Amino acid sequence: MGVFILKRLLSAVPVLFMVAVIVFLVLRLSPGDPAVMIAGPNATPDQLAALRDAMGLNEPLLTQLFVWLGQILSGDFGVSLVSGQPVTHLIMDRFGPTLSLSIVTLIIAVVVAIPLGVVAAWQQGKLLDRLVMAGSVLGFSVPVFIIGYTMILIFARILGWFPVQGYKPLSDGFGEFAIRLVLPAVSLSFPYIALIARIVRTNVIEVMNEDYIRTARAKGLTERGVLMGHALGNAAVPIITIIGVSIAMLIGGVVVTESVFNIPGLGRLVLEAVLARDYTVIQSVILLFSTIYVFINLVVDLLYSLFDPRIRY
Amino acid sequence: MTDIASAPKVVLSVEELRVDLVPAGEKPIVRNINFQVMEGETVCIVGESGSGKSVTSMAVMGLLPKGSLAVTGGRILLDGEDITRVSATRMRELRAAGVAMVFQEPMTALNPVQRVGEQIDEVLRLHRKWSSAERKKSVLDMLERVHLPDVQRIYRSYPHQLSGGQRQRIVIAMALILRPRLLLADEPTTALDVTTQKQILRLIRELQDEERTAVVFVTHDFGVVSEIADRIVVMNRGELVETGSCDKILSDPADDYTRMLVSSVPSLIPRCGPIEKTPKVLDVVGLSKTYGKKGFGKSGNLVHAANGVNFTVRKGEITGIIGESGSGKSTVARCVIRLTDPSEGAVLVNGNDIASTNNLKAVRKKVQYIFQDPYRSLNPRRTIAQSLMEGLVNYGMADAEAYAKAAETLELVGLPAGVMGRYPHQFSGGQRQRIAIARALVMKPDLLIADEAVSALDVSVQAQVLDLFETIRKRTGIAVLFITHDLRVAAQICNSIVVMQRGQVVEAGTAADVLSAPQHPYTQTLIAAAPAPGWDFQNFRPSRAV
Amino acid sequence: ETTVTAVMHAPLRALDPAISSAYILRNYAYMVYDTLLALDADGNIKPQMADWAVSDDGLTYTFTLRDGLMWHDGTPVTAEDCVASIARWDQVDKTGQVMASLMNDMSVVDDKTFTMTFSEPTAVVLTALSKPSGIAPFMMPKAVASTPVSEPITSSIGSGPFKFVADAYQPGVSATFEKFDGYIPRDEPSSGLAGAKEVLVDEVVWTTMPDPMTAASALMTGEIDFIEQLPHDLLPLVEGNPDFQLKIFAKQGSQNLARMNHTLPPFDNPEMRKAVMLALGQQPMLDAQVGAGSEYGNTCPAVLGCGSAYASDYLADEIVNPHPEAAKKILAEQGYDGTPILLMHATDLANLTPQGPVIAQQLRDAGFTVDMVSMDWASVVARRGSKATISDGGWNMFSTTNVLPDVDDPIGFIGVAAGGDTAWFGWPDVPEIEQARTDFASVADPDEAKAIALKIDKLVKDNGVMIPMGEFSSVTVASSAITLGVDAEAPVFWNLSKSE
Amino acid sequence: MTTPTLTEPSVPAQDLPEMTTVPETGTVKATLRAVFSTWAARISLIVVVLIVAMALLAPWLGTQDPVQIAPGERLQGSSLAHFLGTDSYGRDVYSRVAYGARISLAVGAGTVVISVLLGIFFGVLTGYFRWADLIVMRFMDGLMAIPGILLAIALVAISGATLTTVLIAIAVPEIPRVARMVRAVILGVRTEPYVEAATCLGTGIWAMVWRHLLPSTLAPLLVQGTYIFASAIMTESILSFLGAGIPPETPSWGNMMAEGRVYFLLKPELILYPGVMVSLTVLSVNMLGDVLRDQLDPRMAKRL
Ligand SMILES: Nc1ncnc2c1ncn2[C@@H]1O[C@H](COP(=O)(O)OP(=O)(O)OP(=O)(O)O)[C@@H](O)[C@H]1O
Ligand SMILES: Nc1ncnc2c1ncn2[C@@H]1O[C@H](COP(=O)(O)OP(=O)(O)OP(=O)(O)O)[C@@H](O)[C@H]1O
Ligand SMILES: [Mg+2]
Ligand SMILES: [Mg+2]
Repeated sequence: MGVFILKRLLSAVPVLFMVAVIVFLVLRLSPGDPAVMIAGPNATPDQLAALRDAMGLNEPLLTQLFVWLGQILSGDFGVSLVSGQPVTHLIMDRFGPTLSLSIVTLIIAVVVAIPLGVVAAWQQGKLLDRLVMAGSVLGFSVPVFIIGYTMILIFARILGWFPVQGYKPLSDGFGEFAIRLVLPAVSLSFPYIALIARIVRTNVIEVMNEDYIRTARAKGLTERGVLMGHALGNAAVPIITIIGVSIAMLIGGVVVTESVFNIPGLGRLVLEAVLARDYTVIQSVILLFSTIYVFINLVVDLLYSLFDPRIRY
Repeated sequence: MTDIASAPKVVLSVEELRVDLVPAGEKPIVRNINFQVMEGETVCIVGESGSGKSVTSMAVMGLLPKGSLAVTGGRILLDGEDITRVSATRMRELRAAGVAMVFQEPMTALNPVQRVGEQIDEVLRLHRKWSSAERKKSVLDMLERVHLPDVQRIYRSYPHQLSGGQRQRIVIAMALILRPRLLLADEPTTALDVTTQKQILRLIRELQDEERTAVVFVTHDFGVVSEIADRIVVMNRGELVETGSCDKILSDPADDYTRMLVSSVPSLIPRCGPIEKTPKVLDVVGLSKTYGKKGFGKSGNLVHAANGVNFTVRKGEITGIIGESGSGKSTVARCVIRLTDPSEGAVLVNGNDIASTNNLKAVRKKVQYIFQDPYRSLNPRRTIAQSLMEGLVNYGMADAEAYAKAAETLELVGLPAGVMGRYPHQFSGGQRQRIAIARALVMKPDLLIADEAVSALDVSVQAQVLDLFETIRKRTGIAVLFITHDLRVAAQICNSIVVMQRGQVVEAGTAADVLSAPQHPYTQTLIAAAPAPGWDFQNFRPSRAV
Repeated sequence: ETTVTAVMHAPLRALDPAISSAYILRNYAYMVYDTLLALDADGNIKPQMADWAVSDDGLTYTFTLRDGLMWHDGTPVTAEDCVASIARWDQVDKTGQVMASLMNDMSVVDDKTFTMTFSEPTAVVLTALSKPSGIAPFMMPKAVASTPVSEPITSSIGSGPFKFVADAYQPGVSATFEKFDGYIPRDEPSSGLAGAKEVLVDEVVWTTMPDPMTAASALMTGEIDFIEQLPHDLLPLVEGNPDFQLKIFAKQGSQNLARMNHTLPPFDNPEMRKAVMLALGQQPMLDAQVGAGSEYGNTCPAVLGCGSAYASDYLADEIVNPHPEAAKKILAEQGYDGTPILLMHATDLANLTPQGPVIAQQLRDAGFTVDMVSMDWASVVARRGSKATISDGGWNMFSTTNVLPDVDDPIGFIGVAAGGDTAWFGWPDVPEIEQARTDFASVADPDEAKAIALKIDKLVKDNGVMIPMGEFSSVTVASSAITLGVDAEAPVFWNLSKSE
Repeated sequence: MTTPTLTEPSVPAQDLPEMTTVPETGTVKATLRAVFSTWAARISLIVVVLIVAMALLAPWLGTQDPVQIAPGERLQGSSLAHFLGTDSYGRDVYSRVAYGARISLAVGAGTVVISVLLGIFFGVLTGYFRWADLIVMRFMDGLMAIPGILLAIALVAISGATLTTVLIAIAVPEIPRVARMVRAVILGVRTEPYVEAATCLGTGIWAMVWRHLLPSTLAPLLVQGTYIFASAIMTESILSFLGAGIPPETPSWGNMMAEGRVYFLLKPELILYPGVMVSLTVLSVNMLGDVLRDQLDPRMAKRL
């Protein structure tokens, strides 16, 4: 297992290297640069040139790439070209909100989707199943921002149960923290509930045709016992896979939710950075996302062996 | 076989049972089934695949798939209680406690992600209000009783860590732990090799004697039947054909169908003589195959699947390879057609070594392979015509000509050319295997490799397919490498036999020599383990040769 | 403890008011820094940190700092600090550069006094030092002000009425200001940016809300107190509700402008520029931006703004109303061959988004073929700097907005500059305009100045240097608990109070 | 059934009783029959056909120029002139919904086509030709590791907001997902006896891929395809929301919803109309996908 983890971590290196190069090139190929954005409309060409020089943007592309890669390897992510703050500092600042939002969303999605999927599988072909499945299709055919607005309207404006927006770190108290995350997490979880519930249903149905399910029934287990005790555990691998995929997708999905609910997270940071061409920030955040992605994949693979003893590394 | 001392008590009584599709089809799936099982008695249900054996036993368990099958008539009395009328809760109580079932596939009957001990424990948890220590003790006792070694370790093992035989014992332990009145065993040994099968059969009998459990044993293997049955129920196409004592059915079947079925069981007596004068089509010299990963930290798990194997097949000869599961039979066969690259040795086909050639296309024109599973060896999305023509077209034949050839060959194996437009799932297992054979024959190969080509088939169908091989060999003079684990089958059609154990050839010779006078101890155990060696089914009498 | 939470129009991400003309930086600077001079509500120049005296020959200005000025770190404000601050600022600001070009010397006399000496008599020094917007001259400690302009400052020590809470600062998310107890307001009543800057709350928090819908909802649930600019289409949500007040700060209005590239065909041809001017009309643009017939939009033919002293009616009808037929006629005369006009359209800024489609539609109505290219503002900014041909990444036309305080000054307003290569994007080359602007810088007499300004207005229109596309005002919405402060060129938080 | 005419009957011909009753699967006719066998499927098919017709026939459905703006008539309710009212530029909402079908279907279908074709290519490459696995899959992993939305925003920033760019931007992140799935299926199928049987019959690489490997990816591709279809339409909307979508001039359901969001409280129809169209489309495409999947999945056929 140790060897496996080591191998996986090593194999992540070329992946991350590629991400770094792709992102670097994509950014440098895009029109606009941070100097123009910062200097504003009245800047003279001299000022621009000076600014570009100060930012190191006048170096040849390849030099810039290697300088950047070298910095990363030495753990230096540079400073934001726009705000002048260290990128590490900016990311640390924004990481908490995104992490909390993602985790809470995922928990909600999993907690809701699995029972829904199991119930749908159990009632396969019946009305309840049809409803759950139609609902799940709708779940990914309504844009996140519209779900968000609707939640705000109902639960914040009309019922007044939750605040409209904002984020408080856990250090401000659990209540403060939780109450602000409910609406964003619930609205963000819709498409993931839909996705996960579908996968759960398909796989549980598949597993329910297996011989050992018949064995379980022959023991005198109730249908519920069969579903929860035997079917779900065996459907775990594809379910974990889709949860892993969901996390990867979440990273993109948070941008919108963070905007709608005014959560100061990484998604917004990187979006604003793109619009301002704040290269150092974009590069570092995307590299961070990719690292997380690689890490999640590793965790998913390790989880496989937890849920399925046949899988050993 | 067992003598029943006191007045025998009826445990199970099936009366006029009828099972129908939901919604009802044209004809009930199972109808007019009547039989009784006494305490301590073993009743075998036999019949071809699809005859309704499983459906009948499922009905007794109350486990008919909801929404597709249902009992629509008759009664099933378990100790006088009609289980077709009891509530779902009562039925759950009865399961395991009153009636327990052992399923066919030991590989799949256990939940792969739970420790086997816990799976047995679950039965007790459901039906007994015991403390966990009591339960654990009881489970371990049970594991001992089914003769499992090192029960503590087994208790903690996952199914994939156990062998097939061990898993089947676990399933039996699970069925018996509550001392049920009735044990239903649906083909419990079909997937096991003969040696393991023999042990399991003995085990069931042993336990039955202790507990006086009534046993319903579903099988299509007459060898097994002849060994364990007190009485036999014969089914055909959902109907009960005949019931009677074991002796009566085997030696004097009343019904034509029963006669046909019993006489289809191949004899253990070798029928074919050796072939010597013809040229060698295949000559395997010192063939070895080692599986396993090279690379760091991996050298430990090398598998020597084949090790210095030598044998020949001559024109017009059928050479059998026998041996228990995992002995390397398929590996050798795959090396011969280069589906697997041999690690060492030479494979001479018509005198040319193909072990290292790169021109596989030329090899494959001369050698053809028939796979064990006729369903999976045909692409479900392609018509029979497409499958049959594939090889010919690959070697450049025009479509029309290939079609004609395919039709001709299909008729050779006894199927009408009119079915060429159909898909594999529209055929029965035996028909599919004929198609697979036709697909190989259409290439006019010099050598045909049949890897367990009849193992998945019913005895009656098996008999037909074996006949087909025989006929083809006679007509085309083809050389056949015939792999099987069934000694009866080998005895039926092989001219010579190679016995393999753990990748090595332990004995080789003419069929008559190997089967009638085995030299190697392994061959001897193999033959001793074959069920009912002493009965000549084809002639409804004890065999005289052994 | 009273806290006012305000949603500003843009996130605060940098802290150097001299390096960028972003309005949010200017607003930040008004919180933290103070200016030497300031404009009052009527546009008169008033002393703020300093009073001034002019020598009789009009060549030397002496500035004297008032008493009690203190940096946020507690040290007193000195003349040296101010000289360093001006020296940094006059390198980057247009008006500042004009001032610097006329200045011979700037020197410290004593702790509270410094002088500026000019080569010729000029009033530009007062206009420059009281400049309310664009890059305004804010005073900083010498240590900070001696940072080169190419290097953004990160300190936030000023002498303004609010202290920046650096610990609570999250770039792009929120900025917190607390009352600076050491600030001594002037005695005169507050007027515009001049007079007393009295801080009546303890803390002001600026947050950014990327989504205006969310901001509106948060205002309605009382989570925030103040929205600097609520999109006009959302106003019906709060209009007529006694819990909220709507306020227009007249001086903070904006002007739309369309700009053509004078170096590329077809707009190297003045007749074609004329055709565009005729084709475009202001009302549809305003309708799309602030609502059909809304009171928040005003058509205005003046290049330098209708509220300014230099409002002009020249060519009013041609500028304000669309004349597609007249434009078509010109196109026919000039033999326009249907080559597409490449119009750049920014899609990520609320005020700019409607401009592209409206301009495109009007040009099409007048017979132009338009290739509208949608992109983000950063790409517009990058591409508009290109003088290449269209196929090599050049452009024909773009549009943007400027706040009114930036357009009413013919020197500072870059949109009227016409010095060819040195002019703003589009590079119009009209030497008369440049001459007029130089003249304007050196006249002291208001009437004379006005005459020059009107001449500039006419030249700009005649030459198609830029096309004014109407003025609109942003609407500030606040909870009724807030008593809003003065109407100034920037949103300011002094003299603003909140009742519990 | 015809009686077999055997020249030399070697084995008694099998009677094939059950054959006539087994429904055929896999053929076009059978598929169509299955599609029309349930109400839900029938309705879905009708909806899809109607929407496609709407897209194709948009100019002839009593629509106006969807790009023509009239800011003076913005945000009007239903009237004879504009029967679904007008949007914030005074454009006719009905016409935009109708023309929007073109763009949205193009985005959905285009993304599916691009990502599925390239996904199949890379999936087969890595699944069947193991040497390619190491290199190509690292590349795919890298692509997958970049958050899709951000990649899309960056691509749109580079090449400008055009339909093609947006399409590519949405499709590129899907390619590795499809490739992974195809690869997994092929890894499973390549050891199936029927593939080995084909090998024994001398079937070459390309014939093998075409005849035996690709068909088994069809069913899972259908499911994934319908999902990609839906998520492409969603992503397009989100890109518009973030200001990096299809040019606002061009009508698509996605950017109509994004543009209409400001009027969520004041004029929710602006979101509702395109929203309903999206949901209807996604729902019916999914439904059809499921039905077709059942038709293509041999396991379903076996269960009969
Ligand atoms: N769930 C079901 N739905 C419909 N038909 C079924 C179902 N299960 C079994 N059948 C049908 O019932 C008949 C009897 O099947 P059954 O499984 O009892 O055969 P069997 O005698 O056990 O055969 P085998 O030896 O192959 O196990 C078959 O024709 C089969 O197709
Ligand atoms: N691809 C493979 N990789 C590693 N080990 C293998 C592989 N294929 C077979 N083996 C091992 O080689 C040995 C011989 O296998 P083989 O399939 O030839 O046995 P067999 O005699 O055909 O058995 P059966 O009767 O079960 O088909 C077994 O131990 C098996 O586990
Ligand atoms: Mg059965
Ligand atoms: Mg084998």
